[in-house]
Amino acid sequence: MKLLYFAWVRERIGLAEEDVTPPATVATVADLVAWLAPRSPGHAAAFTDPARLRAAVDQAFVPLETPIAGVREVAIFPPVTGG
Amino acid sequence: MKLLYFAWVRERIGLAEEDVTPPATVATVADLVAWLAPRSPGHAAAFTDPARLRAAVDQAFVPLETPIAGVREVAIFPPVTGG
Amino acid sequence: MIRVIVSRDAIDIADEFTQLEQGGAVATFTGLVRADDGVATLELEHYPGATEAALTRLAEEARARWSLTAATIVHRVGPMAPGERIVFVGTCSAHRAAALEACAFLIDRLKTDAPFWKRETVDGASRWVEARATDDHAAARWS
Amino acid sequence: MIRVIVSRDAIDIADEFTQLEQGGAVATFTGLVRADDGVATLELEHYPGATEAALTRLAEEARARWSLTAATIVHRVGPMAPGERIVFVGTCSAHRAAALEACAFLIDRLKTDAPFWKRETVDGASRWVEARATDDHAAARWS
Repeated sequence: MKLLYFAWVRERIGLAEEDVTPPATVATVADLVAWLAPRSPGHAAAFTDPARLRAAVDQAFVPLETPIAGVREVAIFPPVTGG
Repeated sequence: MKLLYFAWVRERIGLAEEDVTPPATVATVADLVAWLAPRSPGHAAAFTDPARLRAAVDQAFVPLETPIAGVREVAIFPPVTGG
Repeated sequence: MIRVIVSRDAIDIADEFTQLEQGGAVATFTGLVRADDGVATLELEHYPGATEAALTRLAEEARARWSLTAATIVHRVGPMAPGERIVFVGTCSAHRAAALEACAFLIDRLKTDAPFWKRETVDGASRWVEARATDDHAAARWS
Repeated sequence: MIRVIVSRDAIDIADEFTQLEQGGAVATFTGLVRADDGVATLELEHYPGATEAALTRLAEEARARWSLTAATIVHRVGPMAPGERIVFVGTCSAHRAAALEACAFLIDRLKTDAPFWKRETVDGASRWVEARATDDHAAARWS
């Protein structure tokens, strides 16, 4: 599964993307965030407060409760501020 | 008193403007229209249906019931169609 | 800045934007001569003096009501061809909702409150355009 | 015609109008980098691919809902200076109310539905701009 990070999520983690293979117990985006947090101090800093995170699964915006079984790409980022 | 005509009112009358001195019994714009109608076949054609007319007194849009005592300029025209 | 222009000249959009851009949010409305129903030419008559005064009043009202940093109304008069710009309305504000609402207000009210008359030539026949009741309704919602 | 552009290049207003003018009524919204609160530079990050898809979906939704003849969304990315145009939204329709409403819809929804992130440099310090709850409210009124 390909992960993409944007804005301060990307900066805190220090990576724009990475490939991971989470175990089957990681069912949703929220589970994924909790599973990723201990990977590094940067991940921990980025994922401290899941309420400040938004996500896209295969490029569609989704709630963090969305299942991730079978998806190819998950993006994790702060609320958008365009326009 | 200076009268200005626009659009099909001007065309039917055949004049863009004229100077008139109505008698004191001509109190409102509506009175003025009724008083002007017999001046020529063009005036009669322009003023057949006062419901289709609009007016400005000293360049401010007003209802036809508006008094005209002391005004310098009255414009009579169809409903506007700009924009 | 209030900018009101009544002119026979074509409307230069890039120039109008340069004048309008006095804040974070710019909204505009542009009316074009319709090309789709056989109109060959459109001619705009107006009431010189009264037109500029009416447009300036409208722009001032919008500026005060929505705290605009700029408001522009440009209206062409004289003969025009299909596809040409008849009218350009622009508003600038710190906030997008103010710019958008003020722009809609200006074009709705301009349709009923400014002394312009359109004459169309269709299939060789010339006729004055009739006013539409929907314009009165659109303007009334702002008062 | 739907036109969606995500680019580092400056937005050319005259060119965008030429592309938009496909009917009688054109409404636009332009967002500028604020110059008034000490912002020295603004940098826009986005999610390549997902951004274009999100903007195209929005434009298609507006076109269907308001019977538009044209809808344009141009969004800049990368570094920008105060006063520069960040975003341009334009709609064209036979009717002015449709063009105006669709334009307001597009900019409101773009603020919440498209993956852009702003980073400002103010007084030498760089920070990510926080999302505003008012944007969610503005977007919600269209659903």
